Amino acid sequence: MSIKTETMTLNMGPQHPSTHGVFRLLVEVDGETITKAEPVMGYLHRGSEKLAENFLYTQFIPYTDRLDYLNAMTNNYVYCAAIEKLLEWEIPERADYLRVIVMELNRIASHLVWWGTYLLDIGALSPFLYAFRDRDICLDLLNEISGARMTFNYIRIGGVKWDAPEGWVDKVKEKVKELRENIAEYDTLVTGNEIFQARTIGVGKLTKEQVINWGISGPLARASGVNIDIRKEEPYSIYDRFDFNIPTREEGDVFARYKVRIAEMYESLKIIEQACEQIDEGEIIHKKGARIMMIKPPAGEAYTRAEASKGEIGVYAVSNGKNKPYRIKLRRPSFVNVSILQDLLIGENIQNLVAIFGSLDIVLGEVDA
Amino acid sequence: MFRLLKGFGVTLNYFRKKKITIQYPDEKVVMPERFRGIHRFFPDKCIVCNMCVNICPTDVITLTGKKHPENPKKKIIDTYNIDFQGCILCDLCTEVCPTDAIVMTARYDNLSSYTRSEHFKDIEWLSNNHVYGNYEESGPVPEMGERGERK
Amino acid sequence: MSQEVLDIIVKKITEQKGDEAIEEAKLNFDEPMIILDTKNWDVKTAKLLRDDPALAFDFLSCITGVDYEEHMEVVYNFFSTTKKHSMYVKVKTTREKPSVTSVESLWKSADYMERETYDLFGIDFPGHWNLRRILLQDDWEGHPLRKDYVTDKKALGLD
Amino acid sequence: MDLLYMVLFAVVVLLGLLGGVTYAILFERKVIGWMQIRNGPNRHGPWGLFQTIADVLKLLMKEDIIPAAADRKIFVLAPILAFAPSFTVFAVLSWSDTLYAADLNIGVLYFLGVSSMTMLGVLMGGWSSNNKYSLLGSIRGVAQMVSYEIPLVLSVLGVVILSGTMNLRGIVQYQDDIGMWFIIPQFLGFVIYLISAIAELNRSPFDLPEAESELVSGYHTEYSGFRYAFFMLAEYTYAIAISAFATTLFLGGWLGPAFLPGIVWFILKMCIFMFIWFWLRATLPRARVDHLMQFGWKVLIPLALLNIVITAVIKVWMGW
Repeated sequence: MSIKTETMTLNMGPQHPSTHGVFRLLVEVDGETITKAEPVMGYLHRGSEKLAENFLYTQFIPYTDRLDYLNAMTNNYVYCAAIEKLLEWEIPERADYLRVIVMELNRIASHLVWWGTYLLDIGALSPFLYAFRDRDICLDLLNEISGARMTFNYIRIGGVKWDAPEGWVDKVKEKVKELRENIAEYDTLVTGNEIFQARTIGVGKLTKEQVINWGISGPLARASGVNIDIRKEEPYSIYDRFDFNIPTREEGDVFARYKVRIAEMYESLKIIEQACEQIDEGEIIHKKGARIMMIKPPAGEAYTRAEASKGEIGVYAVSNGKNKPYRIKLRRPSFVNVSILQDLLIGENIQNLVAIFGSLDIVLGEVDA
Repeated sequence: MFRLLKGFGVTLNYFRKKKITIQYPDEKVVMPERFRGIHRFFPDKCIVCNMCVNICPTDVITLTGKKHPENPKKKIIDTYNIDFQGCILCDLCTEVCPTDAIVMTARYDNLSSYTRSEHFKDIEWLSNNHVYGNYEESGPVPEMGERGERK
Repeated sequence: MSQEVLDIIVKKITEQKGDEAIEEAKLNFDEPMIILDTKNWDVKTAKLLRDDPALAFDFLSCITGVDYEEHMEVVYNFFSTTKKHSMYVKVKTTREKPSVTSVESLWKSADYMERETYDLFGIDFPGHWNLRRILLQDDWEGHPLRKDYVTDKKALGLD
Repeated sequence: MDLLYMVLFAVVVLLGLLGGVTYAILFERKVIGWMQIRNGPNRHGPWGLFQTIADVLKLLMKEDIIPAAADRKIFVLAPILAFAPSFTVFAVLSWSDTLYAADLNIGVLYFLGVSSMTMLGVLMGGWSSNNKYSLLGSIRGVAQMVSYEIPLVLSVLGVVILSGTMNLRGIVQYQDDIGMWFIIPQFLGFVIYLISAIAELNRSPFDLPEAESELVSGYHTEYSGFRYAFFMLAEYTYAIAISAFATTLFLGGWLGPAFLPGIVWFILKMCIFMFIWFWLRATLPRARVDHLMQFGWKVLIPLALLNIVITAVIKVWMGW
């Protein structure tokens, strides 16, 4: 004789502390085992791609800020790079250096937010505040150069908006040292902690095949042994001039993702240091780029991709020769990465749900565009 | 086995360190010169070219001009409004302004209000927004273009 | 190098589908691009791109829908994690009854991106396991990224 | 006359306790704040002294919401049932040589027995809310509290064996007699007590029943206003009771150099005990349910049993 049992549907979100935004996850649990997971999204959909069709090319840059608002510089960059590809413009060297410095600073800031909020999900309170202190170091630097703390709108088609203020580069060098010390402290506080390791090692495993098949990119992929980093694969901007490693791990579990992100912060610091050493005086924007209302790429289409903190961010731009884009498609890493939840959560224990979900590092502004 | 104990040292160490909280309404962060706060408008510099209206991605700027009393070829500004409900402080309007008639100030805390209508700022409010960069108007007024190179 | 990849692609597809299959093959910003009609694009062709050892496009980066007013296109951007090359596949379809074979069974990353394209363009993807709206709510009328879509500001509460 | 004295004492303890809870919360927030490089509450009164009072007033003024689908009677009863036992246990605690309510022979037993009733409030609150998160939280909470009751009791047994009495005052006097606090001969017992007490109290790193990042707020998700305040009150009263109990058992109660009165020593020791909890909360991530259970059953209980054996051997050998 068997007892009739029912599965329970647990509705996680749209208002839930661990979804980091308005995101809904419908999970069906059989006892404590998840049998079905269905992400429901679109609560933050603003129609960015539709908006782009009615904007001048430059007008859309502030909207890219609002996709992945934790890593706005790379969004700015990849959009501008796509248009520059259509225009076939050469970018002044100094602008490229400034772009690399701000993008890497922003990557650190983004990873720090992940680190802090992930530990908050796991239940540790203090790392969150330590991470935000260090993120503030990055944001203050970015504020000085771009005039905003999150929605930078700094990178322009053909260069950057402003040159670095006096003494900024030296200040960055100084702060890099400070950041390096602070991040080392995180290891003492968290990485070795047995409770933390028990919750993360062996949890939420992603295989190499899964990663490639589901189109997962960024630290998530690299934690599963897929060594793809667009900065190395197709060095965009001037990334081929720097000496840095791509941290990869084979395990594919949550702890591996944690380690990869921590290691990536160190690599970013290395890149910033080298860029600060190499940077030279010079122009900061292409001579036609300054006239921001007059940008008119020739008809054509191009896909451009870059390595954002969440993974591969891409822009598919179609121009018909007018001053407004015909079509802008944004390949948002979080949107693709979040789809793995349907597969990854099946068979997991419900107590691992938050630990796995948090490790994906999604930003809802980016998922919903 | 007891690596978790090392963490206790970290937190206890912070117990004695200096706190980094900023007591917001009492002490305010000084934003860098480039900070994109609320706009300031200089009516006498405006040539009513409509560039800011055209570039604004959110269509929050509205302006009207009238004929210059002496030179009929020129125009002077009559009304100038920004609806801050929709403004995303993207700085594009100041970037395209040929005469720097609209600039962004380093002030960030005078936009909160209880009603929506208060977000609608007119020419008078915008030209009386007496902060510019890091300087009060009574202090040294910086030369134009000091807020980073334009164009 | 890109030219060689393009040549291989063209050769393999014509072997499978006949000479007329590829409408146009060119290099677009140094990356191979092929343009096909929707009737020549099926799971078999897609499987060829993925499994052929010389091509090995195992990573589907991006799916883009474009409405060209007279026809519609779905653009697939592939990347090979082993061979380190990438390509564009443009699939043309009619505007009246847009339909493109789904590749969701080969690349799971197509799951959400095809749903998104369906949601915003109304392009049907036969073979997709769960083709529903993803970003807009289920009862939304129309497909906003089509060029003839009229934004009803009143219904959205904007005007 | 006796009855009047009892009622009076109860009222005084209750008021003292309310004040104690108020400042325990402030103490917690300050400690954690400082460990997180921030200031902690500082807006109400000097040094934030009135912060908790303001919080409580706010809670009392809030609308009292009972969800439509909730089981009304149980929903209302649950916070009271959570609070009552945690307050009742104060009857046997002895604050100083002279300040105590009941000199009960089986004080230890009484304390452990009554305090374990708190979990009924948790279960009822979670069940009656008719919310899946609350239910999960309360089931986790009960499982955890039942499991950790055992090592808690076993760790206390060591003290009882050594002192040969279950009278809490007797235990303190015994420590006075041998001139040594039980934390030294019973260090293992103390550690086990410390850990299982955290689990008993649902405090970080074992705060699974209310794990805010997973279960929103656990068993009291649906509670608001003064009913929520009651749950908070129960939690902190119980925290004070457990640390007072630990002070009595392991840290020599009111004993201490004579320049301060006994009660001050008692409260100081309690504060140290509570500080450790706050410190833990500021440092550690949350454990997972199954690890928590495994740790309780597979590590703490065997260790506690071992401790009893060792204690018995010492008792016989040393002839205490």
